Amino acid sequence: MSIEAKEEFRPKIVAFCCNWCSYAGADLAGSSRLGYPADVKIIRVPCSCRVNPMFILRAFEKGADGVIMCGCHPGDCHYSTGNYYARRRMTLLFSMLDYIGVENGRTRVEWVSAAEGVKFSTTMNEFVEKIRSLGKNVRLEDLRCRK
Amino acid sequence: MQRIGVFVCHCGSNIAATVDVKKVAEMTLLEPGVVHAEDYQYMCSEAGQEKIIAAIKEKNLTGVVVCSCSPRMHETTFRKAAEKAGLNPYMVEIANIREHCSWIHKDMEEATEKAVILARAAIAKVNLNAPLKPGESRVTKRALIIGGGIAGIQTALDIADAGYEVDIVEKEPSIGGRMSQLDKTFPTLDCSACILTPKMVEASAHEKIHIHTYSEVEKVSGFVGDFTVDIRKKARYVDMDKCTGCGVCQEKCPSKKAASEFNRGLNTRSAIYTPFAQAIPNVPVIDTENCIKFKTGKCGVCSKVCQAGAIDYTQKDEIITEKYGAIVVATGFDTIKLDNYDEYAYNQSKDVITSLELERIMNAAGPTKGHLERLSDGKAPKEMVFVQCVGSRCSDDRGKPYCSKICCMYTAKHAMLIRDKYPDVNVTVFYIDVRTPGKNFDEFYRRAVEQYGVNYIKGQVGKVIPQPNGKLLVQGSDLLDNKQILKEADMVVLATAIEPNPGVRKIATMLTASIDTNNFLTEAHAKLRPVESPTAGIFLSGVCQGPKDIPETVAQAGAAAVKAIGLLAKDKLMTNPCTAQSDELLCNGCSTCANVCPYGAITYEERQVNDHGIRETRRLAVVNSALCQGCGACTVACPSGAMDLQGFSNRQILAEVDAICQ
Amino acid sequence: MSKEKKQAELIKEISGVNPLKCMKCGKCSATCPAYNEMDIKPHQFVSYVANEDIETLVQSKSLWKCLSCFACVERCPRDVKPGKLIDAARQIVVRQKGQNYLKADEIPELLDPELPQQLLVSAFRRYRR
Amino acid sequence: MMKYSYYPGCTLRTKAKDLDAYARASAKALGFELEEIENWQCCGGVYPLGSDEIATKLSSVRALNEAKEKHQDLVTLCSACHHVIKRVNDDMQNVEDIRTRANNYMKLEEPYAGETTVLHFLEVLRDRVGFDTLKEKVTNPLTGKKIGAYYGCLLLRPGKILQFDNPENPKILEDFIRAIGAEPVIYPYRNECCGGYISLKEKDMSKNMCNNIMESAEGFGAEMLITACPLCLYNLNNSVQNGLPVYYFTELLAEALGVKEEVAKA
Repeated sequence: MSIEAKEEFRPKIVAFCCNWCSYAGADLAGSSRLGYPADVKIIRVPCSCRVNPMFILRAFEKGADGVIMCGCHPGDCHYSTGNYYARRRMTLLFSMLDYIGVENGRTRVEWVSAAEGVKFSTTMNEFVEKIRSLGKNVRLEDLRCRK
Repeated sequence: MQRIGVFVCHCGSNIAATVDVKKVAEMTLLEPGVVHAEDYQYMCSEAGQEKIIAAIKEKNLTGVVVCSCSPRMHETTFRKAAEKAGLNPYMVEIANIREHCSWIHKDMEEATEKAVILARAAIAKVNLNAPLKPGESRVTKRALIIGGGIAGIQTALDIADAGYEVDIVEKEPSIGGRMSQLDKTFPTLDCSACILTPKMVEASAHEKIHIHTYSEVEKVSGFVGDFTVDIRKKARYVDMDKCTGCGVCQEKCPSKKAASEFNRGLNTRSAIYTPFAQAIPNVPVIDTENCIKFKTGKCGVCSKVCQAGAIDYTQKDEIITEKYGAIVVATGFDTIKLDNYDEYAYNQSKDVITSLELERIMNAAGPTKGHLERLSDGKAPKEMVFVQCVGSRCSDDRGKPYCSKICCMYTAKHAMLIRDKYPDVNVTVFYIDVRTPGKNFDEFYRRAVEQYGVNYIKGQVGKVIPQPNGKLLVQGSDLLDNKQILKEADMVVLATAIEPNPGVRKIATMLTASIDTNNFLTEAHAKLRPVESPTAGIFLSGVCQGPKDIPETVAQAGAAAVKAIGLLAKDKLMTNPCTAQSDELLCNGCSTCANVCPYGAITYEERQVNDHGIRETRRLAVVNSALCQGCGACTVACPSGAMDLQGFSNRQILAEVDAICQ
Repeated sequence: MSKEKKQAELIKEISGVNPLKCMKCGKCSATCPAYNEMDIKPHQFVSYVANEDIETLVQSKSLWKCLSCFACVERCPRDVKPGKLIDAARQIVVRQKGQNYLKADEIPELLDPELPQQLLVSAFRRYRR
Repeated sequence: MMKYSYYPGCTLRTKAKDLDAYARASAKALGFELEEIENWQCCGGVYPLGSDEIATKLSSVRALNEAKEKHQDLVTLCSACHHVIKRVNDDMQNVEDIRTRANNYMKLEEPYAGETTVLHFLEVLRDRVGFDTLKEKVTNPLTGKKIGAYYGCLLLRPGKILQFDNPENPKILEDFIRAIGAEPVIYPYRNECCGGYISLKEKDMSKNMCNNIMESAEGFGAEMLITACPLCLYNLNNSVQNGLPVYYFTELLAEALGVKEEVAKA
């Protein structure tokens, strides 16, 4: 076994958060000092419905080990119906990913409101734990992208 | 290529204690496009902003990245600073290295590494930013208040006094809300009706205020400055214009067995009724579930006795549509149902009552005409026990996790009033903590103990045991004496937890205003924007935002009014420039985008295009940027990739993804 | 880790109770039908575990007075449930050799002809290893 | 005929034979059968609260698994057995650690994961037979009798797991009393503890508690008490002098259904 392999696996995780609920929930987790691993990096989007499945595929292609998308709770979307579109799109995308062999656990959709700092933190902790248990994502990575 | 400046904030030690800010600045200098990087203790301060302005001017910056707190906090501050320096404000991006980094990580190396990556993502985005210009939208100079309790009335009066039209929508037949049910108010013991009724009258007489009672909000569309609202005016079966409010119909109505909502079901009312004597408007409604005419077709007594001919059994619900610039939610609260707390025997004994029921019993217009008596046998009590925190501060799923805030004070009030009016009645209060922060509040509670001899026992009650002799045995603990107490009482009063009015969730959904797990509406910022919802144009007044007493409610109602006035006073609003745009060369006119747009902002036009030298007329999607709110649903739905969102374009987000996964 | 701390951790583990959730309302003690027989009261159980004073706790006669009637478990507003703590403390005692509260040779004189099996079985489970 | 797996428990084989015999006869009269599971072992009388207690939960798991293999619901009668088996079943459904370790011991072909529905005999009457149907089948209504229901602790608490009835204000036994034609007497001590196993060594404690129960029931006008628990019956009968008579609810059920005599003969 090589020395590198023994090194702790630090997954790359991209989190898409909608501006109104889940990004604010992440802020609340921060101001309440509810920690989660630094492996999670958040990208702010106006609404979960702005998340193009292409973004998620691109993340995997560039070497992400997990992608999580957070939005407002169903019925609470700032734009009324955005999260419903997002939910349907993600269901479709995830089943396709599953089909090509990217484990279901590498992607997740979670509804987090602006008041749910605790939920944001626990969700991220759980998700990182899950990705760590799944190990490195090798399925979609474009090796030409690896530095 | 952009010329980008990076500004790393220490935020005192908030960021600098966990993130090596100097290193972040250093590392970002290696990124493409970055020509300047510096760190400073407080970027949001005057001096910090000056640094940004100076750098923009000196180094001819075309883009700015500030690594600091959440953009929800200071994005506007830094954009304004950039604008001052002559840079388009939308060329500024924030890397959130406080809430999303320094505050949640402990290891300096790890946090610094993450901060660099977050900065890198922001830089990658700015590299693709383009200057944006906000549009303008008009403001309808009219406010809607949902809820006609003291919160709604106060907000309405304040907005109307500033000269704007106000509509109040109240679902009950009269305005007045919970406060109208109270007997006396703490900490000065003035009579609730005496201070509320004048405000109700003032609101109804105000030429700018229009009250819709027995009405509910049915549908809301639009956005800040320009909401369109459907209001259902439920059929009263009484003509508002003809009724003189004489009250004969209520007197003669033969159906008198309906539980009185106003008296919390402690007595009954007629089927045609006004909730209470000072009701505004003083026009009754017919409760069709209890009305004999509606149930059997026979009766019609009210119609016969009405000299004004105001009774109209054929009335139908009516929907009115109105436009508003601002909406204030003032939906208030109710007490929780006690079905989960049968150990207190509320369902088993008539002499176990809630505090709100006690208010009605103590009130001269209440079911016992103001005499303190047991509801089971009408006897005067000699021993009264109050139980605090019933359903409040419960982390199990039976009750509410929060403190209801008002119970400590109103219990001291009840205890005091009873001891004052009935000196031979002993009063015992079982409490967990006595919480009296507020002006003259603790003094008030101490008066109950010292002057009125109310017996306060630290400990909760475990069970209320009805006795065969009609008394109630209260089994509680005295934690200071380390004893279990068995106390015989004639009446037990439960300080029942309060919860937001059950209908509020539906209203929040219509308004797209966010709401927490306890059904309280969320404020835009817990400390700095306590009366605004995160949804622009929606304001919060009273208990719908969190437990409050009357002075706090009135203060907050005024604050919400000021915020609404601030909005209504504007003639035009700057709109968010981050709107969708369609590339006419890629659009094939399929209508997919229009189908997902929640605002109807996308229309189709036949237009001449020049596609690489080929001129032809095509059917193209056109976004109305005044209507577009920038959610981005259309951008993902578009099959040809023609639709994109300014400020959050596909290329920008992909650049962020790439930077993070690098 | 000190012995006391270890025992406190063990009690928390066996019972699944987090004593820090307690808000000291005293509803458990208000509810307990065996309150007057106890030297350490139900609400105090929680603070003894939180303060890791387990020695005093396991010496307490309250261990043998608790009826396991679950009234405190049912009514605790904070999900702390002192009854579970008491049971865990009792477990710690009876799992030690020779610490049975009920000795085999004292049983015959406690018996009467009506006594149901259920009683003996339960008492054995509660009082002995 | 509807068949249920049946777990009688040790006491119903010895001191509380009546409770069992009346239940079986009544079941027959109501059109269902209690099929005793084979080789059942004592449930232990008290639920082992410790999260690390596995061996003491196995007898319940065996009974539960046998019912599962027979595709039947498991019916209990004794309050203690019901309490223990229902809670162990809940553990097998929801506590992964206990489920795994119990299954490791059991070495079953198919692991048991709480598939069986556990029903108390009263729940069968309420939810399967229905009290309305029971009322129709009563041939000898106990009209005019004022009966206090004594629930005790084990059937009701913890309410979240037992899901038997509202633990602070139950009504299943009262509805049962109404169904057999008598009049229920509601008194506040009906869900207070009788002392349970404490009566072995601390007779006075149990005496006090039973006194409270009796006095409260008598005060509200009860002429007799009914219970489902042999230990409650023992404590109430033995620690109160000249108290109200206490019966198993199945005895009154058998009487109302007109099958009491045949049990007595047998």
